[in-house]
Amino acid sequence: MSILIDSNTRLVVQGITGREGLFHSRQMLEYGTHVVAGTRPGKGGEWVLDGKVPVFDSVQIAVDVTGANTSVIFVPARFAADAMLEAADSGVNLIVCLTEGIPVQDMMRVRNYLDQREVRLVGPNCPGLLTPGESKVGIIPGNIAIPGNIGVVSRSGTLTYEVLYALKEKNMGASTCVGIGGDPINGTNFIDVLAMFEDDPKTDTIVMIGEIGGTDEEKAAEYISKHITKPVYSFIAGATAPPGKRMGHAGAIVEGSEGTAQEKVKALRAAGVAVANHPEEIPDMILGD
Amino acid sequence: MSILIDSNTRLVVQGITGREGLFHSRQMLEYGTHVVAGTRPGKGGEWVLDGKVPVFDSVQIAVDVTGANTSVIFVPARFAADAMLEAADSGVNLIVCLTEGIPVQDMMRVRNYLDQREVRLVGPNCPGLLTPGESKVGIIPGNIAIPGNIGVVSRSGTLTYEVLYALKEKNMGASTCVGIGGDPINGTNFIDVLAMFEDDPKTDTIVMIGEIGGTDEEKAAEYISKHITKPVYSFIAGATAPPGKRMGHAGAIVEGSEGTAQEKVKALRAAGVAVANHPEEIPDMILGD
Amino acid sequence: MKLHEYQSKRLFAEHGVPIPNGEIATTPEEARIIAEKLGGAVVVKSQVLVGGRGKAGGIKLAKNPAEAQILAEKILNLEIKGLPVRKVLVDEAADIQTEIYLGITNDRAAKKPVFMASAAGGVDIEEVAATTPEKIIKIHIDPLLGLQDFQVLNLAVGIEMPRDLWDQFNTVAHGLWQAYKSFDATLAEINPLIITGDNRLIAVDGKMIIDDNALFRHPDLESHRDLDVEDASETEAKEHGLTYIKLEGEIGCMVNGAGLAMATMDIIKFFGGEPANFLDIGGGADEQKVAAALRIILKDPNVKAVLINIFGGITRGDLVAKGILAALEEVKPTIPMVVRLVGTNAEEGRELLANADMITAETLADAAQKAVAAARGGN
Amino acid sequence: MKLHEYQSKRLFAEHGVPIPNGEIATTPEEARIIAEKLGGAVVVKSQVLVGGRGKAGGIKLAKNPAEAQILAEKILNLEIKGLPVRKVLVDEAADIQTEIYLGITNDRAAKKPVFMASAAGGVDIEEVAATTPEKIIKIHIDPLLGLQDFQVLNLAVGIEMPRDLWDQFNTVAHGLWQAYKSFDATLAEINPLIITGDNRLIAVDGKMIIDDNALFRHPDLESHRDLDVEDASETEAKEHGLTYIKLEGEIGCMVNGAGLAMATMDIIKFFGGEPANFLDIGGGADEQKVAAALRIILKDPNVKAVLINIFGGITRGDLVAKGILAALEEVKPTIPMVVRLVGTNAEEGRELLANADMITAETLADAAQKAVAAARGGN
Repeated sequence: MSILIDSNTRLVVQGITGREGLFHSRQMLEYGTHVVAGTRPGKGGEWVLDGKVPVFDSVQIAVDVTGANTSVIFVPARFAADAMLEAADSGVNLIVCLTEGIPVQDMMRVRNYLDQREVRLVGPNCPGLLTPGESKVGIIPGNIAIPGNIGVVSRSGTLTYEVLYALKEKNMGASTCVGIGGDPINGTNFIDVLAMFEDDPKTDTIVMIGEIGGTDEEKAAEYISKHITKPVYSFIAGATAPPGKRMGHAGAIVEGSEGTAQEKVKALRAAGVAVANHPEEIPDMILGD
Repeated sequence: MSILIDSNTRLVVQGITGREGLFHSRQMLEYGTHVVAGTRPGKGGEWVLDGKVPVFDSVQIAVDVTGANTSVIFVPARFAADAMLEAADSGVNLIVCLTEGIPVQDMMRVRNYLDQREVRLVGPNCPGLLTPGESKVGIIPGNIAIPGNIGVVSRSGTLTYEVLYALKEKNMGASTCVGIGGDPINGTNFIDVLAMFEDDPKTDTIVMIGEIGGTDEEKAAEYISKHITKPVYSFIAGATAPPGKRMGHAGAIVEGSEGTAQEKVKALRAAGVAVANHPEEIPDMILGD
Repeated sequence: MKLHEYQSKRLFAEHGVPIPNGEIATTPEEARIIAEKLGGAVVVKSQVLVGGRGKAGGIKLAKNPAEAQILAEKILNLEIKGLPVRKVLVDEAADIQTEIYLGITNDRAAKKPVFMASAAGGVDIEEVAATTPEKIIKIHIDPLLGLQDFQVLNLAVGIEMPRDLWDQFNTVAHGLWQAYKSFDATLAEINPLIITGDNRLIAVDGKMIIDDNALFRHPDLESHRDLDVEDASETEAKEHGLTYIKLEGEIGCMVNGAGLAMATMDIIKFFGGEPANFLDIGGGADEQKVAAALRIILKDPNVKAVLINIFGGITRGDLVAKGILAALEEVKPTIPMVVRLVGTNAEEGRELLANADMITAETLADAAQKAVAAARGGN
Repeated sequence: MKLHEYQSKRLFAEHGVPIPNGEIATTPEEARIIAEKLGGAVVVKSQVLVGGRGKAGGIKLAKNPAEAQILAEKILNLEIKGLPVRKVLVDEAADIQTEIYLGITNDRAAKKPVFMASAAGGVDIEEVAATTPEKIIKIHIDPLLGLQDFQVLNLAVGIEMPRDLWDQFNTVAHGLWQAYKSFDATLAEINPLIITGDNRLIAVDGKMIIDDNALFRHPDLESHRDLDVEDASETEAKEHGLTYIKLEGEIGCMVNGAGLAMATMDIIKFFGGEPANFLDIGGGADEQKVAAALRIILKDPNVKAVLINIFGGITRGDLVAKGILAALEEVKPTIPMVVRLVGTNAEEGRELLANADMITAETLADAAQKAVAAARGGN
């Protein structure tokens, strides 16, 4: 078992004919993910990836024809809100949006609409999901993680890779890795994923990678102290970031004294979480316990 | 017991200072309803009805100060959508909207918004609710019904009164009477109320008053045949209405062959419902069984 | 309120929907001048608020301005389904390759607007709807979110719109949605939306119905009202806040509440009579309204008896009684009047009417039977 | 993107918010001419994108046009918190009786916009927020439904707005909301909204921040950009699709991904160094981007060593390597460079870099330690 994606995942790739969409669809396919369809308005009827994956004009048709149950979105920011709404109305139950730079008012509308429906959004501005050895939805390089019992959840993309890679170097594997994305408004937060890992029999240990900005880590800390029985390890990026500066991620804004790395680390430690000084320390900390 | 309103109902009247609002607030108060507050923006701080009921500027304040749990709306059509949204955001759990002539696009927005919240709307364009001997919310004359075990639900206003009055003339009483209103988009439909009556130990018999237009009666018939064990009696108004004419209620439009009285009667009879030729027959039909 | 074709198309055009060049003429000469300005062939289209204008000879193609004048004269002299043609729309003739149907209306069951499209557009769309409904694609629109691009795409794919026209189709669909939304329409329809020989989409015919309840938000649309389609008595009733619909029977009805009014008509029929009208005086009716209602009922020469059935709730019996007395004073009717007052202040009302020459009734069945008998007696 | 006061106020005015009569001047003479046109006393306000303009002498009241010219000259010669004053706004002086704060921003926790109001408006609002937050009324707005009248009422009641001003307040609140919404603002603020002696509401000062991600919808706003507030290197970086923030340390960093970039800075610090910058080359960075990034880093004279940490996902190691080689070719740096490539096509990248004169590292910790050592060695 695992969370969110596994060998039953049937994936439709929105924006499959774009450069990134095509490159990573091939990677996912090679990893073993059931990439059953792609979409690109106006290119319905074509086939891509050596004729292995059919392209449809819309997600609705892709779902009707192929039984896709999960969507991954590679479309540009200005079309991403529409793409998420399209996926939500098509009957898939999981949407993973990788797109970066979506206007925040678009995301507020999308999120408030999705909250009325039975569909989960992961992202946007995230690297997606990886259940090593079973399925990969997104862009996390498949070869940097091996199957195991560590659940990883992270707001950051490449920083997540560091952690997976560092674990693999010590021959430690992941149950599922979830990149929730760094945008201020997203679909799935730390608490959602922590709850899933807590319920997942395959996961024994949880690694949570946070960063400055917002208060999601503080809320996660509170949740951990009340509801999580499995050991949690963490790293929070941005201790050296100067306050008031926007560090790439729209989420990473330090306003007033809210959301500093110091505060987050303090909250997590108070909740019994072991917090690393840098990401590569995490495997040894887990081994040490 | 009863449904929707009882002696625990604490009512705030939106638009209490208007002619109708004031008249019927007095009637409700005299009937024994706990009219705990009224609202009218700009008149907060005044008292009405011989100093018995305080007026507040907003429903939020009225709820905070008086603990109102139900709202009834007497405001003009152009302000009614805002009034319903205001009530929905203030913490009451039941909103009864009497206002007639609300634009249908306003109602679609309101209804879709309310569906996301834990609040029930009855109406609009309805006479409200009466639980004889306990509480009255709306404009149903209190003296035309006596307490009893018959649950009454109706799309019509004055036609409902006929039925209650005819029952009373035969010394038959009502558990609760619910006017759901005749507008095409409303908050509570037949099925909602039928389900409540089915669960209500005080209700032994159900009377359902429908009219031409829409397909709510047909859906109710299907629901009755599957889920309702208590005897149901019905009357459908509009058998003589010419097709294609709008008979006052926005709902009462016969489009194509859909929603005629004949069809509704047929569907109800097929579901085991006894359908009367005219409203005054109903008491004898119930007594006869 | 129904809008004319030319009014609807102009509102669509305000939101970016391409429509043919054209203008309105009220005389044959004007039609000629417009045709000269437009150049080339034109279509002369009667502007009346009924369907089947084409089959009735109300839409004609003119090859030149002189012909436009002749055809306009013929059409302006037509009466279509009882309605006089007072205006014609003179539109540039379009090169029609394909006819598409597009419409938005309210779906009461879904509690959402529904956007409909069909590749089988044109005059036979109702036939299509009845016999092959699967040829009409339907998409519900979330009223809070509004129409989304992906939904337009699903419509385009559903009706097999050629791909090179998808961008144009997006503009048309959003334009229609905006018109529907911003004018509080209950129906906004383009039929046909055509594809021209040079691959353009044009809304050749259009139709809108505006929610009467929302007209307070659109005072400018009041001038668009066409009184021809409205019965004079119905219009008069509306001015008094009443809903009146003339029928063919002999018993005039005045009732408060639409449901009770229909039930009263039904019971008249049940006891062998025929209602002469539907009349709902609404909630909270006062003296003036009641008097106006009675005057309107009595104007109908078919009426042989009147049945007044008032169940007081918001409406108060005493005010109704005063209205009846005022109207009797003015109209001095010679036909029998049956009155039944129950509910709020009914007692006071009955006292006020005690001295008037009226038949009273306790129950609705009693009132209906008395009215039927009175109408027969009056023959 | 931050907008100036005059730009923000004009956008508010487009949506019905009353603002003072006034115009922009870039010279003292223009300021005088505007003051003459306006008549009476005026306020001369520096237009720079920092707070505390008043305390810095950047806002002055002038009793007459001559005085306006003198004050404008003074203000136009000011530098406020490092920013030159290039423009002044000359506004009619207002009769301020009461100062109110109104602002809309995004509440990420609630995932909704939040509308804030306070009767304690004016320059001390931040003090109010810090010490007596209960004096700031907050109302969340459903992003699908939009601002409703009852919410404006609750704000008005909450800040004890006099009742005779509620209608005006409704117009202002809806205007601010419309401006926020239609321009994709992340902040739209009126502070103060004043009540004048003759009972009018006027937005005397205004502030907007536009969501950079939404600027594609507002190409007209691009001209509103003030380059003074943006570091030249940061602007250059932005043009290349990079995010660069200059810091005070000696180790230049090039990383893909904001989180990893921050973590890289953190680990440099952890091992005793100081990062010279934050630089995220983003996802899917290509040769051109990488070369531009390296040029920008090397422009900083404080930089004693460079740490390149690329973990390939969307970004491919081979393309990054090519970019590095191109930049080395062009810039010919003399300082030590530490490079760590992992992930997608990292192998190919490492091969390409094998012959370049660079220090390589396997782990992040190793890379950071080598960079810190190299920076020290280079002193």
